[in-house]
Amino acid sequence: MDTYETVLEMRGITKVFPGVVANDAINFDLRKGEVHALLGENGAGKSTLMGILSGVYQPTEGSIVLEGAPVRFDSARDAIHNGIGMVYQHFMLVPKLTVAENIMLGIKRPKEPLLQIDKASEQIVAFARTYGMDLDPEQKVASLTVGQQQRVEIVKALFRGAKILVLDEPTAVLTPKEIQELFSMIKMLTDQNFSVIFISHKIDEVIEISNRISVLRRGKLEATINNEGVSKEELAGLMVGRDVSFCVEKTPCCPGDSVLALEGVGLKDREGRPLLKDVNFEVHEGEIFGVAGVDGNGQDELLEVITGLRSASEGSVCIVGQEVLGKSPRQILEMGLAHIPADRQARGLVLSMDIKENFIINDYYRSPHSKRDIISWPFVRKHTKENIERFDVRTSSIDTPVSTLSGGNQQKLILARELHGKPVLLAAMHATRGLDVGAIEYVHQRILEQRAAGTAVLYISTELEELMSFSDRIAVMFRGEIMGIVRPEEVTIDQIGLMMAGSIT
Amino acid sequence: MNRRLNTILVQCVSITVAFALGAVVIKMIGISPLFAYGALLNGSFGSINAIGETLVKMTPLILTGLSYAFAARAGLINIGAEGQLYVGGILATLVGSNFAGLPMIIHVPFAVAAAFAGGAVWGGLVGLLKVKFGANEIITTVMLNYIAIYLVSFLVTGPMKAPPGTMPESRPIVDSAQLVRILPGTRLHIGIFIALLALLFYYFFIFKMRQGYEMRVVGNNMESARAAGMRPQRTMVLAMLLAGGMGGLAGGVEILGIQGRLLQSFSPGYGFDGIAVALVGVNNPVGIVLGALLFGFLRAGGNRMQLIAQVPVSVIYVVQGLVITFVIIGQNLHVFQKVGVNRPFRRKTGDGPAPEVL
Amino acid sequence: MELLSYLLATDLRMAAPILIAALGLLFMEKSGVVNIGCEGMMLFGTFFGVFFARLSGSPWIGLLFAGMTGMVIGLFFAFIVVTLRANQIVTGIALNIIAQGATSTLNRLIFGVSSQAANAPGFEVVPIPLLSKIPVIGDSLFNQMGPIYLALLLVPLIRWFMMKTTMGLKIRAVGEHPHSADTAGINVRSVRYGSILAGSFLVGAAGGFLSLGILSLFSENMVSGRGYIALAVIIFGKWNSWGVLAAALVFGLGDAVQIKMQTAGSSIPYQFLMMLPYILTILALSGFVGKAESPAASGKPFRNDEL
Amino acid sequence: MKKGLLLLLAVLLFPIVSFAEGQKEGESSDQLKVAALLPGPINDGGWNTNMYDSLKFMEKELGAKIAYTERTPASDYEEIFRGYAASGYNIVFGHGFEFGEPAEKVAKEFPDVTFIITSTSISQPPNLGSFLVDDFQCGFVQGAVAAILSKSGIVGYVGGMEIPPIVNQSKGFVAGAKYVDKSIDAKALLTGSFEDIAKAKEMSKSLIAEGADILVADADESNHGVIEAVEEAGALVIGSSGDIYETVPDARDVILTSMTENMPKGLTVLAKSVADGTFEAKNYIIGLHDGAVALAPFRDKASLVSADQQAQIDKIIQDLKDGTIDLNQYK
Repeated sequence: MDTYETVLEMRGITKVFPGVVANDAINFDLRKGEVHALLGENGAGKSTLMGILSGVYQPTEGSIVLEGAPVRFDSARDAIHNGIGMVYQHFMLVPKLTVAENIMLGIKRPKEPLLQIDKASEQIVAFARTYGMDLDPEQKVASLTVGQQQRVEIVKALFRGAKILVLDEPTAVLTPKEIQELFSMIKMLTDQNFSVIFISHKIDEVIEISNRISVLRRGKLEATINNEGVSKEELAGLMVGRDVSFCVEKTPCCPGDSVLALEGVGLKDREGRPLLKDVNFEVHEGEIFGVAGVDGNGQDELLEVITGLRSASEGSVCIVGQEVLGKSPRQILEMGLAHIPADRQARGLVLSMDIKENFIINDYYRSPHSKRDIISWPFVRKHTKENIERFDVRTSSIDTPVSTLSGGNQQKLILARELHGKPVLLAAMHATRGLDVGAIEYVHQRILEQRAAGTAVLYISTELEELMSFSDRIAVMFRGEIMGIVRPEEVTIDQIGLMMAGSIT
Repeated sequence: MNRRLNTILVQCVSITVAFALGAVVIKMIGISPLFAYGALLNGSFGSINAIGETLVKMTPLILTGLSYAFAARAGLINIGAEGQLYVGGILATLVGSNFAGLPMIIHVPFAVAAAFAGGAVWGGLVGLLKVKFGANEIITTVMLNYIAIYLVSFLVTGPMKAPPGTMPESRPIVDSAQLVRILPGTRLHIGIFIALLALLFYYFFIFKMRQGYEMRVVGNNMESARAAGMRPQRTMVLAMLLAGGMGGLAGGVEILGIQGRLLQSFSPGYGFDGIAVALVGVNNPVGIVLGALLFGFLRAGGNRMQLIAQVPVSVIYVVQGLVITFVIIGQNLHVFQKVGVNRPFRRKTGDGPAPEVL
Repeated sequence: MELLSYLLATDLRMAAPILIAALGLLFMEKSGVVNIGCEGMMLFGTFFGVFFARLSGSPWIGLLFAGMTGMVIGLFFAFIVVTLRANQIVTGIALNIIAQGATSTLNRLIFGVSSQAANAPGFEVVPIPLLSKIPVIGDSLFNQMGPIYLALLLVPLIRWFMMKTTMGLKIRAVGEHPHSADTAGINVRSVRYGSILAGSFLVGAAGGFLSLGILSLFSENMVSGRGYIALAVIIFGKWNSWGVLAAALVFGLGDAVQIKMQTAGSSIPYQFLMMLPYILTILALSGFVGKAESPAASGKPFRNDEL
Repeated sequence: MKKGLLLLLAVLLFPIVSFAEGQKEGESSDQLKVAALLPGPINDGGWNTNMYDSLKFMEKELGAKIAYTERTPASDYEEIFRGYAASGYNIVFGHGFEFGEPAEKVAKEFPDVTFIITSTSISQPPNLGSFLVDDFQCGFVQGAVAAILSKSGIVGYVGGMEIPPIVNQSKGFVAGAKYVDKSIDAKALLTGSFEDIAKAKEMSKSLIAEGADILVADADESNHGVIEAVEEAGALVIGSSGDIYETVPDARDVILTSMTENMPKGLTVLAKSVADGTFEAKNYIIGLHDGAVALAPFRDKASLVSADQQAQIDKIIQDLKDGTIDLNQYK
């Protein structure tokens, strides 16, 4: 092993938030020209660690050493001046401003109070070229594709003289093709001696791109290993703390008659760009129908159409033979739909309201929950108590606001709400996202119970392993189209990956 | 529980600070603060009549406070209570100054209902503009306040002017529509019960009825509300209707119970005080009563301060303004002590009523 | 022609204080701050404008101090809404109440109670040679008081500042997407403090111009609603200084026309003409006069511990 | 935390208490106590100042203890009347017609307190009377004077809110002008507010732009606006309800004259009659005849008035006094 030049060292970093230890004595170092992956589940403490590195937070304990000299970042500005460039998962670009304006934003040029945007634009274009990237500085960021926006973010960071690039979940929103472009860009940058911290919870990508891998779990650093012949299982084990096999125990499925049937469903956005194109499939009783695909390929729209939050511009959607297009979300819920939304906090719960109030959100208006517009709280309390015990939501009382519950318990509350009455159809999206392994298994068990009980399950996820092991059939979506419907036992993950990238098998 | 106690304490401190500063101002104009505040207390609680006056002032304040609170529950900011109050006044007058000879048992409820309806229209309009055209409710309500005030001024100098037609005032409210005075020697009238009923209704509606539950859900997280099959737009319009109605009621009781006829600028700013009332009372029924008590006390006692201690009205405005300011400051001091951040990175969710402005 | 020239002149005069105040508000709005307290800030400006103009004997000094007063109030406002993250609307309302009381109190403390309103040297009309000789527009545009010329110059100036300078870019970014600005190393709070202070200076000066330009005296509550109109002007002008100018002129014209109509003995009740600006604003907000697009983060307090 | 707050609370109460010291109360039982309710601020240089001066005058003349409430909110008229009556004031003035109705209510409750309402004609024995300045007459004289002295043949009147005294005076103004010369163009405008001075100024300017060379200012606070306009645009102003030559000395070079309603005198006479028990609960109208209303001398501007113009003016005033001109035909 030849000697490495260490550019960055984070020593014994501890960050305590009221109630949580987000980072616990973490040591992390970065070498010149390497890609160092930070692997861990959501909530493992990756973002906090990077928050500290980028000056958003100050560590409770520990120090940062940059090229041998200890530094202290009190603000994002300090970090930037020290050559650290963050590219956040949710891009930090101002949609209404142009590319050039976004890149120039906040660059300190005491000598020049004027923007001189044209001059700047030329510089930017030239600069981007040197890294083989094309940018139109005049364009408003709002009109760019996700991939382009990410490129702007990277140029923005480099233009500020970043030597260390931090990419937070950069692939979450990219298509496989875009991912490959990103990866080649990263390689090119590291060849020019830039150092990259690659934050992800996707094992394969980490293995593909990084030189070294540090695994975080529950705020602690599990291990830092060279990326030479490490196996997925090994990493997964580190991530979740014990060896997990990626196959869920389940009985062979015995599909009954069709519950959910989509025929030629299409949807266009305001500009008339297609969001869903001729979607056809059926989900049967006692079957788990998985939907794979990179985020933003129409899964959200698909779910919104089925739940009635949006109405499709063409085609038909039937639940047990009844057309649902044009029906209101409530009418559809009343047809026996259970809905586990992608973002439980944004769409599933009302964080500032308490457990019982969240529990009745679908039924509050009908007897026995309420009679003649008046809610009968005694019944609601009783009913809520029973069910949150059944679904083992850990809480001191049903009067506590759900914002105080852990992510797992919040999701269990949603399960309790959606599954306590026998639904005919369960439409779930990212049902296990951001949960710890225990909770994930719990969710899986509950959904399998439903399957056994004959419920038809539509299960949308971006986690291929999960889908492969969990679903009876998998539809792969790309750009709003179903590229194909396969049985997990008949295909490999790679084949599905190809379909996710748009090639029909 | 402890936190609640704490907030109450903070409120008290804030209010004391305001009065302390007020004392300085009063001192500046050469009057003994103790004497002035003595008059303030005496004028608000010193005698049966004083207490009566405080209650009289509380009546519209409770209602305008409810007006703000109703909208706030659905995540809307209603600055329009003043305007709704004026329109309520117009309608109350139209009904109250006509239909002479109706039995009181019918005429009073009729007039009060009219006031409610008037305000509801003025408020509902805001709701409609919001959901149909996305017109920001804060500005529309501010604008509608002015429109309502000029409307009244036009009506009393024009169409509704009382014959023979020299004075800018409507015909008087006929006896059968006037709110009965209940405490001899004071102006305390049954309006206070209307206000308390409204308060009761607010509590019942928000916490016991499904529409109220819908309002709270919509106000806290519109997305979840839609996913659960609610109709946020309807709910918001309903909230503004009720908010407006409450404002209208305030105008109604003021006209039917105190003024006896429609006059130009008959409200001394009850609508705006109502915002502060709801703010001090954090939209909670009991809190609103206390808030109304505070400002009723200031208004009733303020008159006395001017009457006995010769404290100019302008100084009383200062004290009122200071009270509101320091209550706001008090409620936000917690930003200095980092509490309640139990998730390191809060993601942007629809959580919590964060009504955007403009 | 005569009439037109007259209308233009009156319009410009009546529009000027609203315009200046609105330009001030524009700074705050662009950085995502809404100030309903504009009315109160102006009132403070009117009083201290007169006060210092008397002391110094120069309306310009008075105007300057009117602006400074605005800034002091602005600092107070900024502390509450930026540092304490309090509700901007309610704070503004409180500010208005205080201003009404404080100015009246000070007026009596300082100038005592007399039927002689506290007056001060006002601004003189400064005709611009040659230009003021142009028929019609000449007399109305180039035969005005100094501050009016300045106000008109401010319009392109502020536009340029917002679009072409780094500071302007920062302000726009903070108003649109504070978190991006924050991660780009911009101190969101200080930018907002800055915008509020700069804006408050103009708002205060607007008050000063009302009491030293339009008139040359202070009288209690003399702002009478112009602060709210300024707020309306911003929306109507779609957060763009040219638009603001146009809107201010439209509303000023409303006044001018209304006066003209009364002199001409029109029968339309003045109340309706008074309502006009407010109705127009509502229409503008409802998109009937072209959808007004406010800065995205407008009115939202900023906390940098969430992403 | 909580302890700290409590401590703070204690500390804060300190200034309130510390500033405390006994308020001297020059209370002698037989002293006449007079109070007034004002619609606006005492320093408006018009209507409200008039009452303020009257109170001061009574203090001087009758040694009365005086008190007043400014900007009285409509919702509190009744209550404040009651307040003064209850706290031992012998006379309570309501300065404006709008105070009439609540006064009538309260008067019943306090038979031994006298209530006097201005600019209205109500009365309610035994203890409520009213005091009316003949606004129409004032306006008539102002109109006549303006018409006689105007060179342009255009004269203007700027009033405030649309309320009886203003409306009447404006009508009188037009009538007076027309009485002198049918062809005269007399424009009467209302700003709709007493506070919006800027508006009053613009209106005056526009009137002058129209060619008016003499303006009547009758808008209380807003008079300042009218006077400024006149100063800038070079015209002359006639004051109302008080001698602006005295109250606004800075503007003397544009002040033609004023209609002086000697309210202080008139009201003090009434107050005295209350004190010695000769007060009657009726409507006291003051006008030219009893000398309480008069046309102020032209002073600096006397040179502008020719002998026969002066004679013409005197004649009109005389005819009004002895009723040769019956104003009712113009109302």
